[in-house]
Amino acid sequence: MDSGTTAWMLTASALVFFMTPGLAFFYGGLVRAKNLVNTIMYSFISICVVSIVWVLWGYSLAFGEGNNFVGDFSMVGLNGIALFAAEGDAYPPLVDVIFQMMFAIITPALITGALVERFKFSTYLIFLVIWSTVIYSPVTHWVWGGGWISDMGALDFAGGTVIHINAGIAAVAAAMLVGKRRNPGLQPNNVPYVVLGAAILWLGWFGFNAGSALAADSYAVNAFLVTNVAAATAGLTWGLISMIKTGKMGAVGVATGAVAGLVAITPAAGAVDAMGALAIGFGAGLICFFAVELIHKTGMDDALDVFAVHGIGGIWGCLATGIFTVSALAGVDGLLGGSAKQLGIQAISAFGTLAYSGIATFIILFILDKIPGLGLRESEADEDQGLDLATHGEQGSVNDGAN
Amino acid sequence: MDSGTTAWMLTASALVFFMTPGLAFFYGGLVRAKNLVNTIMYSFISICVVSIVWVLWGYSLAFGEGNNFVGDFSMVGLNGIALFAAEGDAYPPLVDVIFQMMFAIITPALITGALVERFKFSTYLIFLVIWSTVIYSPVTHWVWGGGWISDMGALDFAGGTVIHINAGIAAVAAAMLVGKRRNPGLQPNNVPYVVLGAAILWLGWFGFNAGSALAADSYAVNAFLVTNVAAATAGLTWGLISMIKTGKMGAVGVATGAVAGLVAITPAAGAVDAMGALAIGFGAGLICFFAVELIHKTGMDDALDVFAVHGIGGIWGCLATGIFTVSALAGVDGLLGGSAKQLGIQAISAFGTLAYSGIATFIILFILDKIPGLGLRESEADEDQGLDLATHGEQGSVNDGAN
Amino acid sequence: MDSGTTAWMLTASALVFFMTPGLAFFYGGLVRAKNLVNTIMYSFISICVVSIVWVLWGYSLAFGEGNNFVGDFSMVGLNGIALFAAEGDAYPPLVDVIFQMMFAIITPALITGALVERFKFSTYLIFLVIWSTVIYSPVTHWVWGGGWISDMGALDFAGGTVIHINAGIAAVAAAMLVGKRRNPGLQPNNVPYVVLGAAILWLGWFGFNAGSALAADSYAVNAFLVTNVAAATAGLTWGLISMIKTGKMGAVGVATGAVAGLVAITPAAGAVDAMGALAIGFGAGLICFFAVELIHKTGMDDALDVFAVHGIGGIWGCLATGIFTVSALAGVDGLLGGSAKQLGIQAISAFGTLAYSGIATFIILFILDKIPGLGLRESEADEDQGLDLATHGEQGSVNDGAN
Amino acid sequence: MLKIEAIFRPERVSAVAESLLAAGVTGFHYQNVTGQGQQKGVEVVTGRGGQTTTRSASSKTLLVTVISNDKKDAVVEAIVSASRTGEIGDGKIFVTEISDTIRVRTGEAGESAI
Amino acid sequence: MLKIEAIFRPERVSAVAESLLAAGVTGFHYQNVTGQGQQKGVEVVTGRGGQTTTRSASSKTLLVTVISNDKKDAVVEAIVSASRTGEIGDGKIFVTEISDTIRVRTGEAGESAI
Amino acid sequence: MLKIEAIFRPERVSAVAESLLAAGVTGFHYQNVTGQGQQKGVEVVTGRGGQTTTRSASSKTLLVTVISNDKKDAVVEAIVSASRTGEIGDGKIFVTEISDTIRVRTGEAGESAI
Ligand SMILES: Nc1ncnc2c1ncn2[C@@H]1O[C@H](COP(=O)(O)OP(=O)(O)O)[C@@H](O)[C@H]1O
Ligand SMILES: Nc1ncnc2c1ncn2[C@@H]1O[C@H](COP(=O)(O)OP(=O)(O)O)[C@@H](O)[C@H]1O
Ligand SMILES: Nc1ncnc2c1ncn2[C@@H]1O[C@H](COP(=O)(O)OP(=O)(O)O)[C@@H](O)[C@H]1O
Repeated sequence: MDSGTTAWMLTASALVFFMTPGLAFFYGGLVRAKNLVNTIMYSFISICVVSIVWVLWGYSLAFGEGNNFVGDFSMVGLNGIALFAAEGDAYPPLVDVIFQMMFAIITPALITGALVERFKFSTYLIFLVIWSTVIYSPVTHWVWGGGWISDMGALDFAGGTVIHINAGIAAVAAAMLVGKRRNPGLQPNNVPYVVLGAAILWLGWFGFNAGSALAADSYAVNAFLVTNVAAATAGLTWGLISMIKTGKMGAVGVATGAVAGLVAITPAAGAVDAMGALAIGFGAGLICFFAVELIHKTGMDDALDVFAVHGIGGIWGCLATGIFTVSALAGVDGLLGGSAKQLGIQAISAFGTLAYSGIATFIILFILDKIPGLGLRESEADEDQGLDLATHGEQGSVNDGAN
Repeated sequence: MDSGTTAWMLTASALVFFMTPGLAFFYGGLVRAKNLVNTIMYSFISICVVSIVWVLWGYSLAFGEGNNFVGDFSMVGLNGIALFAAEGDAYPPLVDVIFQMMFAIITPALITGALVERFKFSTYLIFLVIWSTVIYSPVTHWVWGGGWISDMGALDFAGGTVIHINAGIAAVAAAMLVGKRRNPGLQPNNVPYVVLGAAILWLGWFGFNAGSALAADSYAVNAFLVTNVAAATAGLTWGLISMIKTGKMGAVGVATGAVAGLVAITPAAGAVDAMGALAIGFGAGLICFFAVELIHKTGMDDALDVFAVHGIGGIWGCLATGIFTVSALAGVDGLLGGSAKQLGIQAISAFGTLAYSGIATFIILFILDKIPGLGLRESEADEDQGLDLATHGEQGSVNDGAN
Repeated sequence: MDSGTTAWMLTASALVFFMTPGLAFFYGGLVRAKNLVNTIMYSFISICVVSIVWVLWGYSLAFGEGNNFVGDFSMVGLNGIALFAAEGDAYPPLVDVIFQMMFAIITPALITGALVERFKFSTYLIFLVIWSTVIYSPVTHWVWGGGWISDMGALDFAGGTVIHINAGIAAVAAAMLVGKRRNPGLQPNNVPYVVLGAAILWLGWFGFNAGSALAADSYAVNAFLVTNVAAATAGLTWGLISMIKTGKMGAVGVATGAVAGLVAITPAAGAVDAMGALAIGFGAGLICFFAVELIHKTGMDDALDVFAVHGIGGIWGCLATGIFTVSALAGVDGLLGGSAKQLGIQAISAFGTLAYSGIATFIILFILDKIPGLGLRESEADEDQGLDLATHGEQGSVNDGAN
Repeated sequence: MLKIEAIFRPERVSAVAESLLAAGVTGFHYQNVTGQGQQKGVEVVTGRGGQTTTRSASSKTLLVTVISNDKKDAVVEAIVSASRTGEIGDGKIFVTEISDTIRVRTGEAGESAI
Repeated sequence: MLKIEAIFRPERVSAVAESLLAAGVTGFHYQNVTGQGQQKGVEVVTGRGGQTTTRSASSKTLLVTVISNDKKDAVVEAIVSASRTGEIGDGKIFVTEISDTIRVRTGEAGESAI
Repeated sequence: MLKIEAIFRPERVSAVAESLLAAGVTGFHYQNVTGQGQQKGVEVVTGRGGQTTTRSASSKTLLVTVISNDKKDAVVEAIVSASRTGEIGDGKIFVTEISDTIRVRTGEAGESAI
C-alpha cells in the first residue's frame, strides 16, 4: 500500500465533499432572499440522501461487473469489498467508494440550479433517490465502470460527461417540466455567498481533478495545475467580456466564468498541459458566456444557468479534450497533434450521455409530476411567499428584536 | 518515517483546526443577531487560549507518563520532545502534539453552546484555562495517555468520551449554574451560517476520525467512510422525523442531526463498518431528536442543546461501539458479534467521564461564580442589549449610511 | 518520487489557494457595506490575473537562472519544465509552479487592504500584471530563486520578505498615492466575515508555512506547530491589550492579532521551536497593536492597516528569526544562541525589500495615475455611492420584495 | 397634500410600484417591516425541528407616497388592485394630511415639490 | 383615527406587542431604526481595538399602530408600561391624526378598517 | 409639533445628523429605505453579466424628527444644506402636524417631551 497515495485520496475526497456545501452557497447567493434556505437545502440534503443510496446500491450499480451498460447488485451494502488493502493495492479498496461517493453527491445537486425557487422539496427527495440510481450509476458505469464509453477509448479524466454533461442536460429536462418561475428576481440576494461558494468549489475541484489521478503522482500535479489555469482564464475572460459589453465586471460573472472553466477542464485534466488549459479556459469563458445569453432568449427558465455552464461547458471540455490532448500525458494525439479520431470518440460519448440523461430525466420527472400527492411544483402562494418559510419554516436571517 | 502518514496527519490536523471556526458559525447562526459576535468569539478565542495552555502544560498533563489518572509535568513547554523523527517513527513526535491540540481546542468550545447569550466573557477566559487543565487533560490521559479507561480496554477511536461526553456533561453543569436566559429567542438569526458551520464541522470531522488512525492506512479509510455514512444517515433521519411531526424539514434540524451522527460515530469509527455506521447514524438521529425534546421539558436552558447532541449522542456512540464492533477491525466482538463484555466496558467509561466531568465542572463554575469581580453572568442590561455591543463593542453587521 | 511529499505539497497548495478567498472575506468584512463586493473582488480577481501571469512569464522571471537580481525568460509558458518527475525527484517539478503560484496570487491581494473603498478597479487590473512582473517575481528570485538575499544566507522560510514586507511597503506607496477616503467608516460592516476570513487565512497558513518545508517531514511538522502557537499567542495578546485599554476584547482585534502572528512566524517557521513561537507571537501582538495606533496618527489612510500588520509584522518576524533561531533546525545560531550575525543578515534582507518594493511600487502607481483614462481613483460620486454598485453593478445583499 | 402609507405582502411590491406609476404618482419609498394583524402569521419551526410555532408577526412591505389630494382615490385604487389577494393579511392603507413638502435639490416647497 | 408611532428599545418589542394586543389593538407593524436622542449612545470599538468611541446613535424599534381616538390613552399606557426601564433612551411616542384607513382585502374604509 | 420626514442619499446621513444637532434638534431616528422618484435609478448587472438594467429604485435614508413648530425653517434648512448635491435624486422633506408626544421614560407629554 502506498501511504502517500492513500493520504492524497483521503484529502481529495474531503475536498470534493466540501464542494457540495460550496455549491449550496454558490446557488444560495444567486436566488432571492426568501428562497435562500431552500436552495441551500437542495444541495445539503443531497449529501444525506445520496451517501446512503451510494453505499446501499449505487456503488454496486456503477462499479459492479455487470454489462456494458450498468453494473450489478454484487456489492450491495458494500458487500464483499475488503476493509484492508491487499498486497499490491496502491490504496485500500474503500477509497474508491469514498471518492466516487462525493461525485455522486454533487451531481444531482448541480441540477437543482435549474429548478430552484419553485420545485417541490418532498418530490425532490424522491427524485434524488431515483435519479442517482437510474441515471447517475449507469452513466458512471459507462465511463469508469467498464461500460461502452470507456470501451470506446473516450477520455474523461474527472467526469466531464458523468457529472457535468449529465447534470447539465438533466437540468434542461427539469426546467422544461417544472416551468418558469412566476416572478424571477433581478439581483442575487447575496454576492459574497456566491463568491464564497465559487471559492469553495474551486478549492474542492483540486481534489476532484487531481484526485482523479488516483495517486499522488505527476498526473495529479499536472491536473492540479491545469485546473487552476483553466478556472482563472475562464473567470477573467468572462469578466472582461462583461466589462466590454456593459462597462462593469461583476463578481457573479467572474465566479460563474471560473466555474465554467472548472467544468471544461474536468475531462481534460489528465490529458492537457498548462497551455492547453489556457485555451480551454478561454474557450469556456467565451462559449459559456454567450450560451447563457442565448439560452435566456429561448425563454426556458433554467434559473441558474446549469445547462449553459455545466452542459455547454461540459461539451466544450469533452470536445476540447479531443483537440488539445498531449500524447505524452494521455497516450493519444488530439486534433492539434494531427489526429481527429479522438475528437470523434469524444463527441460520441457526449451525445450518448446527453441523449440518455436528457430523456431518462424527462421521463422520471414526468412520472413524478403525475403521481398524486407528489407533483413538481410548490403552490403559487408558497412560491410567492418564498420557499424558506413555506417548506422549511425557516428564514435565511432574522434580526428583529421580537425574536 | 512514513511521509504519506505524516502528510495525512498534517492534513488531518488542519481539518480538525478548521472545526472550531466551523463551530463558531454553527453556534453563531443559532443565537439571536445581537449575540452573534459573542457566540463566535467563545469558539474563536478557545483556539488562542487553549493552544497556549496545551504547549505549556496541557499536553504534558495528558500524555506525560504520570499515573492512571493524570499525566505529569515532564513535558512542560514541550520539553524533551524531539524535533526530528527517530528511526522507526512513523511520523515526527510533534505530530501528536499538533493533532491532539486541535481536539483540546474544540472541546471547551463545544460547551459554550449551553451558556451563550448570557455568560460573562472575562470569566470564560479563565474558565478555559482551568477546565482544559483540570478536566480535559486528565480525561484525555484516561483514554489515550495510558489511564484507567484505556487499561480497561474501552474502545474510543476518536474521542467520544474525551470530547463529546465530556463537553456534553460539562454543558449541563454550566447551564444549571449560569441559569436561564431572560428571554430566549424563537428563531435562529442566520440559517446559512448554521449550515456553513455544520458543513465545516463535517469536513473537519474527516480529519478528526480518519486522522485518529494515526496513519494513512485502511483504518483511516474506513473511518472516513463510516463518518460520512453516519452523519448522512443521522441528518436524514432527523429531517424525516421532523417532517413527519411538523410537515416541514428544516435546515437547522438536518444540520443538527448530521452533527449528532458525527458525534455518535466518533468512538466507533475504528471499529464498525459502513452498515454499522448506518445503524449508529440512524440511532443518533432518532435518539438525539427526542433527547432534545425531553431536555427542553426539564426547563434547563442548555441553549444550543449541547447535552442532547454531544452528551446523549456521545453516550449512544460509546455504547453502540460495544454493540456494532466488527472484530476484523477492533479485534474484539461487540454485542452483535455475541459478546456483551465490551458493552459493559464502554458503559463504565462513559459513566466515569460523566461523573468526573460533571462534578468537576460544577465545582469550577461554582467557585468562579463566587469570586468577586468574576461571576458567571453578564448584567441584565447587557443581556438585554445583546452581548456583541456590551462585551465586544461590535455588531454582527452594520449597514446604515452613517457608518 | 515520494508520494507522501507529493500528497502534502498538493494539499498545501490547495490550502494556500484558499487563503486568497479568505483574505477577500477578511478585508470584505472590514469595509463599509457599500464596498463589500468591490473589496472581495480585489482579492478574487487576483487569483484569475496572477495565475495567468505566473504560468506565462512570472514563474520564469522568478525561478529562471538569470542573475542575482531577476530570473529570465527561459521557462516562458512553463516551457521546458518536465511533466513527469525524474528519478530522484522528491516530487514532480510542476509542484514548485503550483505552490509558488499561490504565493504570487495572494501577495498583491494583500496590498489592496490599503487602497479599498476608493481605488479604480480597471487600473487595479493593470497594476496586478505590472506589479507581479516587476516586483513580485524579482523579489522572489532574490530569496528563493538564487538571488542576492539567498546568497547572503538570510533565513526566510515561507516568505516573510517576499510576501509580507513586500506587500506591506507597497501598501504604503499605494495609500500615499491614492489618498485618503472621503469619509471612512466607523465600524466594520460584517464581523462574522472578518472572523471567517481570518479562520481561512489561519487554516491556509498551515499550507503556507508547513508546505514551505517542501516535504512531509519534521520541518513541516514543526512549522505547523509554531504557526499555530504564534497565531494563537498574537491573537490573545492583541485581545488582552485591547481589553486592558478599552475594557472590551473585540473579535476584529483578536482576528487581526492572529494574522499579525501568522505574518511574523512566516520567515521563522523553519528555524524556531514552539517556545520561540510563543515569543514571536507575543511580540507580534504587542508591536503590531501599537504600530496600528501609531500609523493612524500619521494620517496616512492605509485603510485596513496593511503596513502595520504585514509590513511591521513582517519586519519583526524577519528580525525575530535572527534572534530565536535554533541551530538544530536552521543550522545557524540566532542572537539568543549567542550570534548577532544572522540578525544583521536578516535586517539587510528586510531593508533591501522595503527599499526596492516601496520605490518601485510608488513609481508604477505614479505612472498609472498619469496615464489618461486610467488614474488611481474612482470619482467622488462613485465613492460616495459605494463601489459595489458603481464599479460592479452589484450589491452585497439585497432583500427587498421588489427584487 | 396627502401621505399614503400602504402595508402589503412583500411579493407585491413590484406590482404596486408599477400600478402607482401608472396612476401618475411621482415618487415613493418602501421598506420591509414586520406586521401583525388578524392574519394567523407564519409557521416557523422551533428548536431543532420538533415543533412548529405560529409566529404571529409576518413580513410586510410598507410603502409611502405623498400625493396631491385629488389623486387619493386613484392611488388607493391602484394599490388595492395591485396588492389584493383576498386572503387575510392583504394589508392596510392609511391616509394622513401633511402640511408641506420640500424638494431638497431645488428647495421648492408645496404641491409642486411632490 | 390616530396613528401612534412608538420608538423603544428593541428587546422590548415582544412585551410591547403583547401589551398592545391586551389593550385591544387590532394590528401594528414595526421595524429596526437607528435612533439618536439624549442617550449617550453605545460604545463601539474602533479600528483594530485600540480605542472605543461612543456611537451616538443606537438601535431602536419603531412600532406603528393605527387606532380609534378613544383608545389613545389605553394604548399609550400599554406601550409605556411595557417599554419603560427608567433609563435615558427609553424612547418616545408620537401621535398623529390620520384621515382615512382602507383595508386592502375588502376595500372597506374608515374606522371599521382599522 | 411637527414631524419632519426627510429622504436623502444614504452617504449624507452623518452630515445631516450633525447639521440637525447644530440646529437644536433633540432627537431623531433613521433607516434605510428603497426610494423611487424621477431619478434614473442605479445600473445593475443582470444575469451572469451580459446586460445591465436600470433598477428604478435606489437606496435612500429616511430620517424622522419631531420638532416644535418654530423650528421648522431652521430644520428644513439644516437638512437641505447637508444633503443637497444638486443632482436629481437628492430627496424630499415632508412635514406633518402631529397632535401629541409622550416620553416613555417619564411619561411627560406635549412639547416638553420632544
Ligand atoms: N391598526 C393597524 N395599524 C397598523 N398596521 C396595521 C393595523 N392593522 C393591520 N395592520 C397591518 O396590516 C397587515 C395586515 O393586516 P391583517 O389584519 O393581518 O389582514 P387584513 O388587513 O387582510 O384584515 C398586518 O400585518 C399589519 O402589518
Ligand atoms: N424629537 C424626536 N424625534 C424623533 N425621534 C426622537 C426624538 N427624540 C427622541 N427620539 C427617539 O427616541 C429615542 C430615545 O430618546 P432619548 O432622548 O435618548 O431618551 P429619552 O426619551 O429616555 O429621554 C432616540 O434614540 C430617538 O430614536
Ligand atoms: N411623492 C413622493 N412621496 C414619497 N417619496 C418621494 C416622493 N417623491 C420622491 N420621493 C423620494 O425622494 C427620492 C428622490 O426623489 P427624486 O424625484 O428621484 O429626485 P428629486 O427629489 O431630486 O427630484 C425618491 O427616491 C423617493 O424616495
